[in-house]
Amino acid sequence: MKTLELRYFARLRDALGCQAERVDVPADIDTPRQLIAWLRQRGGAWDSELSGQRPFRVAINQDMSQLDDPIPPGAEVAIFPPVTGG
Amino acid sequence: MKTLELRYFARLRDALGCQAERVDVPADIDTPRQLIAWLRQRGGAWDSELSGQRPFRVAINQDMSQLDDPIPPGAEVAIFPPVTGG
Amino acid sequence: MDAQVRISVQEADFDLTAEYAALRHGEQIGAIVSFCGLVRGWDGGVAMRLEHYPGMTERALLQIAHQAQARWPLTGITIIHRVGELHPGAQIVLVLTASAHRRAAYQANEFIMDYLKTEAPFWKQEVDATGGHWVDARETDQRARQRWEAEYDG
Amino acid sequence: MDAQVRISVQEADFDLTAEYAALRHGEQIGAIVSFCGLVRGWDGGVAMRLEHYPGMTERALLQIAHQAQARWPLTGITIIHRVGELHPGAQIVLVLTASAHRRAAYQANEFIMDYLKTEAPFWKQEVDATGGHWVDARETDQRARQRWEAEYDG
Repeated sequence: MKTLELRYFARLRDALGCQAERVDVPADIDTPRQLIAWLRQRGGAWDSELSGQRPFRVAINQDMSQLDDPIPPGAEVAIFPPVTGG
Repeated sequence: MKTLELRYFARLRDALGCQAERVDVPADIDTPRQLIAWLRQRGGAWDSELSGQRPFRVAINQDMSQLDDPIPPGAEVAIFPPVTGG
Repeated sequence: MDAQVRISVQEADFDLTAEYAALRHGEQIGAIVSFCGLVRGWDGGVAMRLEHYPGMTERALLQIAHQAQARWPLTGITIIHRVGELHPGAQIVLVLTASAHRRAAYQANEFIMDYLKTEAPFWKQEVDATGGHWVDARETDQRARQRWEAEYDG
Repeated sequence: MDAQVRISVQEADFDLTAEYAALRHGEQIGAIVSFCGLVRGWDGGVAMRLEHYPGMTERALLQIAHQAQARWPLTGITIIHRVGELHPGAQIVLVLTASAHRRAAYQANEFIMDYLKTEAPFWKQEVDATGGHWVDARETDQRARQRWEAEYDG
């Protein structure tokens, strides 16, 4: 098992009904792609929102990341919609 | 004959030693190119400064103009170095 | 070249004059470009709410500033972005770039705004009488950023 | 679109804040870009003297503003250029462009500066201990203007 700090923002946080959580994930979850698949197993909004039909972005330890980047143990992983500032 | 109001600026004014003059030119002088040729006949700095070796620009009635644009009777024709503002 | 870099994410309004004055010093600066983004009104619109990712936001803006600095000879960069509730007409973002040369100041400024729009974790919600509505990201902002990847700075 | 246009050629210094405030009104403006040009210092330099062609200068600046207006959707354009003797560090030129869209504001601003540098009848003289020296026009300014002739605005 490894522990991750997950954070959700904006439309995605509203849809998931979750702002932040600490999760223990199986030790073989090494990338955002694997983490997303694991979260989708929760079903409901988790499955539909993270299916990829609506775009989302992932940040690992507060850096924008790609779906196959490595997630270090204890990392803060944020999932959110494409940004719209400025 | 037609009368023109000539104006000179910046380095060219200094080199020609003339800021403004009213001249009567032959009636067949219709363009800046012809006017320049006529002015060069004065010799000295007039000939050398307007030979084209150093670039200059011409404005007719305060509009940037080309060497073969028509000069209306009574026009204000200005001759000056390329601009360097900003 | 070492640029003076200032980043701020804040609820408070900002003052263009003060930020401009802070970058204008010495005799080697030839150009200061500023960009002020304002909240536009829309039919039935009441306010814009800006959420962000505290910690990551400052980090992302600093990275964008450093990328600009690596790409153009700049003497100063200021990026200020407001969060919270903002009404139509309000100032929302300020970017200042100072350089010896005007093209560097212009290009760096536009580069920073294009990257900010696609890389900095801010999200807008339009508020009207029926509540808040999340704004979708725009394809044109993606394209605006992507042209910097292809473009050799001229 | 009808833009509010203000042109001034003056010896007096200008105030970015006041000019920015004058363009910032209504709820349809999303972006205001400002360019401030400053006099750079140089070895032995004492001052910069700016000569212009009264009458034609205002006319040329107005034409440049109208060209920008025809090319981009702008709500306001301000162009202020100083003349006379200016010391290193002094403000020399200010261009403000306001628009609903940031790209229009950026592009129009850079366009105006590129045209001003090649089309507006100003001439600079560098003054040092030995007297005044006319500054030659720069090839890079010509090229900066020419790219607008080829470029389809993106």
